[in-house]
Amino acid sequence: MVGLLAAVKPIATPEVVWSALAPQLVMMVGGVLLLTIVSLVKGRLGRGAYAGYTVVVALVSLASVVPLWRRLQDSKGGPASLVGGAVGFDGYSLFLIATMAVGVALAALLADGYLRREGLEGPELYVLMMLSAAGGGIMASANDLIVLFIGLEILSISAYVMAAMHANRVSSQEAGLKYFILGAFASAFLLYGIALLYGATGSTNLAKIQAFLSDVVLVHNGMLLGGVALLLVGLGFKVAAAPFHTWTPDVYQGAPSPVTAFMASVVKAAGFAGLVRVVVVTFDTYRLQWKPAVFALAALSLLVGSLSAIVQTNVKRMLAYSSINHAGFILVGVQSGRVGTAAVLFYLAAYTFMVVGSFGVVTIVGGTGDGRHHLDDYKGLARTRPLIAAAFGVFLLAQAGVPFTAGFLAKLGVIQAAGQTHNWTLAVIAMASAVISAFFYLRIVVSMYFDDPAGDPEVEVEGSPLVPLGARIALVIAVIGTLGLGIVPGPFTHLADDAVPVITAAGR
Amino acid sequence: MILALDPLLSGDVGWWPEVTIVVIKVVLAFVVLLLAVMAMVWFERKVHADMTNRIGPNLAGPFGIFQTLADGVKFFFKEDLMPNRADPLVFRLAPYLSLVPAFITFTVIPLGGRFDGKNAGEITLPGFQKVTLLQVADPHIGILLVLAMSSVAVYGILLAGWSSGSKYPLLGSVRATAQMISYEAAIGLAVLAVLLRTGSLSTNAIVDHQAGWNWNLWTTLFVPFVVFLIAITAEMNRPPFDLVEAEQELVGGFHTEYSSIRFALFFLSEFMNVVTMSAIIVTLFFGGPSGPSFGPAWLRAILPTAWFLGKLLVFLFLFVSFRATLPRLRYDQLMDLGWKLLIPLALGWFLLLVALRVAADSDWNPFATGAALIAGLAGGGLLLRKAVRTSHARRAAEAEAGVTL
Amino acid sequence: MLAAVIVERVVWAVAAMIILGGALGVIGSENPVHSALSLVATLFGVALMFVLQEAYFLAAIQVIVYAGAIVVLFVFVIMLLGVDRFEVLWGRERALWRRPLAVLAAVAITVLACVGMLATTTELTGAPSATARLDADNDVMVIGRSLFTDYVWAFEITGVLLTVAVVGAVVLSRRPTVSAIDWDEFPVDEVDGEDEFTIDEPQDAGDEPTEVAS
Amino acid sequence: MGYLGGFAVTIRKFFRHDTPSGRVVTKEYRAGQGGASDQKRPKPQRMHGRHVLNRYEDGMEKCIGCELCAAVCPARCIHVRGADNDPDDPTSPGERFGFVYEINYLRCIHCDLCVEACPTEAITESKLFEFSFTNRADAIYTKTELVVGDDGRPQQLPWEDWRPGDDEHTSAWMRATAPAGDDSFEGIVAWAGELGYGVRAPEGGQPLERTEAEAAAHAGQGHDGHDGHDSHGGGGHH
Amino acid sequence: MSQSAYLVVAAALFGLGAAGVLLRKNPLVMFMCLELMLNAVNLTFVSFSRSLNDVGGQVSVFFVLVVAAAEVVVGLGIIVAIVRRRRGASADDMSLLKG
Amino acid sequence: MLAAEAVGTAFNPLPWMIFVPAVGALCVALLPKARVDLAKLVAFVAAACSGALSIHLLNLFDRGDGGFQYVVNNLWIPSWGIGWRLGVDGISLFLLVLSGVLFPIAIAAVNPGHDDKSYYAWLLVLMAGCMGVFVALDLVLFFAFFEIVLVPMYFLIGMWGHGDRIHVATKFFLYTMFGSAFMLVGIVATAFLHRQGSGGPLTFNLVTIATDQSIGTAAARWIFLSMALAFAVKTPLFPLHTWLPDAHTEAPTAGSVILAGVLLKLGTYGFVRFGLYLFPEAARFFAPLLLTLGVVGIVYGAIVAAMQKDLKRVVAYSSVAHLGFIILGIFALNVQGIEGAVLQMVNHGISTPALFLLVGWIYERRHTREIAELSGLQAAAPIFAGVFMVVMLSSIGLPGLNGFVGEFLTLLGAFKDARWWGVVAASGVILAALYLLWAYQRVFHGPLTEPNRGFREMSWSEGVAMAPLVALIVFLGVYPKPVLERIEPAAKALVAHVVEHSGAMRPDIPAPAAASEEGAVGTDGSGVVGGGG
Repeated sequence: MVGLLAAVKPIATPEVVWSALAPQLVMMVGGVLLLTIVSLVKGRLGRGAYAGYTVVVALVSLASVVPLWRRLQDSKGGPASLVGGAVGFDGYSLFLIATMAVGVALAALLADGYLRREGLEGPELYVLMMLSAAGGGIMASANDLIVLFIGLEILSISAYVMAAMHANRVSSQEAGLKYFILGAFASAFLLYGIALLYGATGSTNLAKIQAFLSDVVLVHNGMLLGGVALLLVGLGFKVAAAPFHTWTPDVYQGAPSPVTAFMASVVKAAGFAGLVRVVVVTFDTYRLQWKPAVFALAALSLLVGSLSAIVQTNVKRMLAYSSINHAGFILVGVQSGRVGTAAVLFYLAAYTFMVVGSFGVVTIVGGTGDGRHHLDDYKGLARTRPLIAAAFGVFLLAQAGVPFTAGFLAKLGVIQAAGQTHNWTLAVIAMASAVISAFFYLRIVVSMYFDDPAGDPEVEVEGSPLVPLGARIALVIAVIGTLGLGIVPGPFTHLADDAVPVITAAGR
Repeated sequence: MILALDPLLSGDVGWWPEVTIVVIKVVLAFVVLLLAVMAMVWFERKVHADMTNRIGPNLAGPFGIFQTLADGVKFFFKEDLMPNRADPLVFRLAPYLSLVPAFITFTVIPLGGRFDGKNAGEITLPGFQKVTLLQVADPHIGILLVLAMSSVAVYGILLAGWSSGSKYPLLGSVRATAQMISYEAAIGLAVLAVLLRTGSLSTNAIVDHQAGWNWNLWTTLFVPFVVFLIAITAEMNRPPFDLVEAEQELVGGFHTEYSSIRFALFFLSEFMNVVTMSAIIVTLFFGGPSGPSFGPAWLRAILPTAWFLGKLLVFLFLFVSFRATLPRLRYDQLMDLGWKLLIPLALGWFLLLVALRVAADSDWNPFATGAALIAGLAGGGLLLRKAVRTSHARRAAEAEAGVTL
Repeated sequence: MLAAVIVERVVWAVAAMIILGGALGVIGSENPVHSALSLVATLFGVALMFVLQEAYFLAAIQVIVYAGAIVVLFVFVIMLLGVDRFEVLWGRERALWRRPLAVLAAVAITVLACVGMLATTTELTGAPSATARLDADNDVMVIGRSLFTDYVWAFEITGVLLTVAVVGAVVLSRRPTVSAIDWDEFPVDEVDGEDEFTIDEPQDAGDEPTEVAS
Repeated sequence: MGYLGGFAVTIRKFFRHDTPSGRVVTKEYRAGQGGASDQKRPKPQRMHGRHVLNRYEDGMEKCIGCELCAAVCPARCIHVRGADNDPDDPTSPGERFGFVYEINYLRCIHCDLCVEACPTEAITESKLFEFSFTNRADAIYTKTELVVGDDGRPQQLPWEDWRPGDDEHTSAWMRATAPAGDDSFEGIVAWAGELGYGVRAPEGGQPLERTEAEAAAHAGQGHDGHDGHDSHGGGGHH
Repeated sequence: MSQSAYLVVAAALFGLGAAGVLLRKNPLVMFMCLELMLNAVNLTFVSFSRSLNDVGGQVSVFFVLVVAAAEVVVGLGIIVAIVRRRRGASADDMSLLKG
Repeated sequence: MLAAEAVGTAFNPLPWMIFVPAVGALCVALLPKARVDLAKLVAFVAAACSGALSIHLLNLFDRGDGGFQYVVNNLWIPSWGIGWRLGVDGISLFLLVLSGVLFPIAIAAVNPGHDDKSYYAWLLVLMAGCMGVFVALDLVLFFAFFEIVLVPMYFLIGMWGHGDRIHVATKFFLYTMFGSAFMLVGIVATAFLHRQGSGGPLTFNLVTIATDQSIGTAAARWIFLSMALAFAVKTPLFPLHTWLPDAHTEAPTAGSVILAGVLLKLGTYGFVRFGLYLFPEAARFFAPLLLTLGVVGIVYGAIVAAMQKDLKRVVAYSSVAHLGFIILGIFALNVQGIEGAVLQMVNHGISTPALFLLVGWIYERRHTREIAELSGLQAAAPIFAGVFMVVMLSSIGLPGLNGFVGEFLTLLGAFKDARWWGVVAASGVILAALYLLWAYQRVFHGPLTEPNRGFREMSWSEGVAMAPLVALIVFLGVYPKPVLERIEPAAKALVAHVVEHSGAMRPDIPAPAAASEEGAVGTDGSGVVGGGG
């Protein structure tokens, strides 16, 4: 012990290719920078400045994806693993990061008007959004289970806080609490799964695990399968797949609406990012074992999501159940294994627009106090606010899967994926649930279009919800995205097809 | 395996001698510590009295030296009270939780042995012809053990306050918890600076590394020591950071409801903490038992211990003079000091040391590096200051606007 | 060496008892502070098992972080809020069928995990990493080296995680600026436990004079 | 260097006790053990010590058992029960007298509110604080112990450290102004004569605060103001 | 001594923690049960680390500790916010009464 | 043989027939609030342009060619093999023309009453969707158009309907969506099984898949079932017809017109194009089932229609019966049957909308459709009664009017290859005469009761709207050749395709392929199909 110091050899730290990490780093640095600026500037910046800043950061992150994508598709480039094998640099991660950046930008635009309306301070909300999205990006690009887990925690912890952010609504804080407890519960399962996988394979690095599994045939694979099962449980919680969905309605309902939009888009995308990369890609060799489990998750989510939503009268809650239903659809893609990843990616991209738009409308209609979410509150919206009603109609119909919207092609994509693996049962269940869910989307449409406003129409117009500029922009973008992905989907499906998840060992 | 904490045990000593030696060392250490604590109580009272124009204990024994003993006897025979609302189990448990960590910390402190760069504190046992250390154990994570125990020490106070089922103790213990947790960070950061120099967590190795006047005090450029000293004072809830028991506000704080031997245990643990923490300071920054060695063999054998005790005494005196001199801080001042001064300072200094180390390794110009670093640190400090001021200004504005609740 | 084995067995047994007893204490105590204390016991038991397995560094870190920070925070919050004498803080009374179900689930998890691991661990098949072997005497160094090579990315993003936690804590602990606006926002039957969430003022605040036990 | 200046002071004091009087402030007064100065320091004028129950000049008890003192006591340490006087042999003038009067000194905080509350000046506080007991029962002073003796002086219980002259400062001297708090009563006697003391002189005004003992000791020196030695020393940290 | 002994303890601890989360209603205790679960994971990691003679497991424990700390900070923050909010509301009621 | 060949003409009207109404819809939707009065004009112009294009197409159409003409073959979603593939043949030609004629008429004839802008916008979207369905040659594109028509129809019923419109609109939407949901699975399955069977790339090209016929028999039967379900709902085939009377009753008049005239044809057209063409063997296999359902529909529709008290419901149930005939014709699986079915589609698309228009006008005048409340209208409005008479007789199938030609051909086909069904179906003709004449008698004859005294005679604008329909009724009844000669090559080609790929012409002769299938119980004419692959 005497000569310890002398015995210390200099450590060869792994090389860091900063440029390849740019999308995540932009989000991280953007968040921390905002925090710093806010703490230094004595006078209040305009609240809009925060949202604008966040949008800019998200766009920069998005823009930084472009050259990386080019580099990736270049013949000399190609997927690689960075920072000592901890980060997977592939099209899949870039695609998801871009999707999440869009989600952040839209949610930030929504949040601006919301914070003004509710009289909340809020640079922290944007900070957390950016950091959370950075966590999502880390998850999407994780090449190591531990990195995945930490990314997940960054994502989730920010989300817990954001859900509990509305200091004047107890329901918001209760949502945060519920989300936190169940989220942490899920994390524990995930972590135990990671531990078991580590024990079974000797590493937490996905590339090493994959190599190990391809080299060795395990005689006793109980531990490995247990690990995968626990991973499924943990990530199932995150993506709100039944039967691990119980938190979703309460949390979605209680959380501030823009945050709900964020959770439904970014958090869900990140959860699926992890699910696909770990379960689908890494444990591809064990697909015969995990597929039935994912099948059950998907089928349950589809049915529970759609059936439970029918009886809801609270629109936010209904949308929460619908998000469970959508999780089921995406799980159909997951269940198809590697062939389904493109469909999953396309679905996530499409869903981002649809769901952010939907919750954007919910944000606006919710009114001060964020409490007007009953179906009756939407009565006659088409009279009082025709454009909002029209936008909401587009989002709802898109979620129902009406053609020429993003939702239809997203559903078609996962059904195709299921078809490719000849899993017709799941496809049929999915479509059946689509019909069921169409019912409750239509209920909202009925409220908006076919019912007369609850009170005097003139008064309603007076007191009708204000649409702040940010939300307006967000809704327009979301409508364009929803319809654009439905009418001109070619480029995006192409991107999704190119965004192949690849697990690369550290050497490359 | 787990007993490989002492060179003695790594040899082929055998099963029973092993246990015997360990037990003997533990008992010895305990006795020494208790004696030291008794002396410390007397020392504190006497010195404090002298500093405030008083006499101090002077009746029990010469110069009142047996005062502690007398007090102990008195405590022992006093009636033991427990409030009705107390949580009996925890109420009884708390004093021990407070005492044990203080003692465990002491076990990793090298009390003697020669540290001259050649033999790292090993002494040869007279009868055995075996080599051992003059410390109960030398785990290679020694300093972590110290930190662990200092963080566990919170429990005694916390639970004592809570379990009393009374207001003042609860307030005192809540204060204590916040205070101790806050200052632990500063302690850790200050210790990191030492570890950076030493490259080992073992207390023995740390002392050994300081042999030959190579004290961490100056190799870490003083600042960590200052931070550590202040933080450790707060960690022990010593004045001027004794808000935990602020008599004027809290009627004694967490131990208000304690009496008799249980109170004595708290009393004991507090002074034990003073002794052990002084010893830690000596170990970390002042080379522990190392020092000039001269004279005949017997003198050489006891000199290190003497050096150690001498250094220890300096710090004991320092702590007493703190108490005699400094007025108690207000609670927000306490927190501000910890969070806004000590922690940033310790962190910044640590970064500075790291950077200097890197610069030395990579053969950069040390002056340029140092200048750049100091500029960077100053910039960071200014930013922090600005942020703090901004926040104060905002709070003031909010208060003016009447935003309450 | 036999002695070492015996020591390990004995210590293992003691640690296991502490761990599981503590865990039962956490679940079973009515008083959250007792739960927290049981938790500390479990944590120490786990630290003991770490020591048994020569993970000294982790044992120390476990005590510092868990016992020294996390559980202290728990107890601190319990005291700060004065919520230490009653059980119902949140959530409605769980349906009765959930209790056996929960126990069943827990037992299932345990048994499955045990079976899975017992069936496998006798011939642990993992491929140990060639670069980072354990070294009980230098575990700090080995872990540190690993942290800055294989796990450097995880290490770095841990910084983000902590930032998030700090920002979150600050945001949450900020006092609300406006009064409540939605006490009746949701019908009672829609949100779990909305109506059950009642926090009584602590009954034991010491308004009554303390009687001296005699 | 402001912080370190304090250290200079304490360190200097550590080596040299340089009070204005040139001595340590501690006074040793161990009875009969011959300390440096076996005497107590004079108590501050308004010090609150243990209570006494006073009697009128004619020997009647002042206490009428109204229980106002018990009602006002924040520590709830006073227990009073009144009873009707025997018309033939009254204990106090008027209808009722304090039949039971107990003070629990384990709880008493010597706040003096009982004295303020008393309508008849029956309960007052002496300057005695050196009383300790070895069992809890002794801590409860009953009427037997509290009522002044036939000479009008407090009873000296075995565990109490009375010194000559201590028992002279027992009556309601500490009342700063008139009972109504109106300083227009200053200098006007507002209380009846007491057993052993007769009718006392009126209390001095605020600027003239001075105990009789001090007045005697420092006669002719004018007022020396506040000398601040309200502490009684003591070394223990706790 | 076989590593499986440790693993079994860990599994039992995990099960107990999970049961606690499901059984208890007090969120504070639920958090504690979550900590139990995380500790079980830690124990599992360390055991595997030893039997694989690989430091990765121990490093993972390190990260789990950090995550646990972060989680607790936020979770307790939420609880504090909730309780404070409730109290604040009752304070409002009182000020209403004062008129 | 039915291979798509791009006809190299400079101008291809097919995409424009879709785009023009779509753009028109956008224009109407974007009209400023102040100029709502322009909405009807813009809508009519857009619809009429599209309609004109369809009539122009009639002219351009190469009548001798049985294959697809004016084929557009662009990729829409390249990576999924989905294309923007359009084309027209004899079967879809007249349905296109029908749409092109009916929509302008519907727009011109009826005013919505409120929310004009959205009303016309939705109508134009509906038109674009219908046009798209009839020209789509890509499975997904077809499905997309097939589904998209739900949305405008849903809003039309829901916003401008009567009575329990919300319930009915939702019922309509869910019913049809329920059917098409399975069709989507079927379509995906078709594409993947085709890829698997043919080894080619993934494609949803109808012609390629139909030509290759590479899907296994059993799978094809399942897929056929899934698609048949969608079409059966849309058609509507007994017993999935329950949405139809409700929808007809509660829909606004224009909605009923379009619903009866065009939308119901989507189902029958789907049977022809995607049932027979894609899965000839399965179609042949399931023919008895569908024949039976069709015949049951004929009889049941007629009987129920006879018992209706609401005039509009009478017409609605008559639709059920008529569509039964169309199904009968289609699944007779011979040239006459199919020709007749297509012609009957056109006929039904002319006469039923005309009836709905007339009923709608009655409702506008009297605000009731109760047969019991109407009486002696002939006295009050003889021209109106006359027009009603003509249209009604066409619906009955009186020789000399168009209905006769279609029904005759259909029954001819049925007698040829599915005799017993034909026999039962023939009784439907009699029943149709029964209920329609009875209704006519009750409404127009009898005493002119007081409330009906003020019944207004047909106005000029109504007459202008009605004139082309009546003219067509008479023209097609007298001289159906121009229509039949364009249908015939396509029908022949289709029948040849079916014969080639199902192994036999007659359903009562088991095909070799079907015989080898396990569980393929022979159909003995009892109408019960056992097993099924």
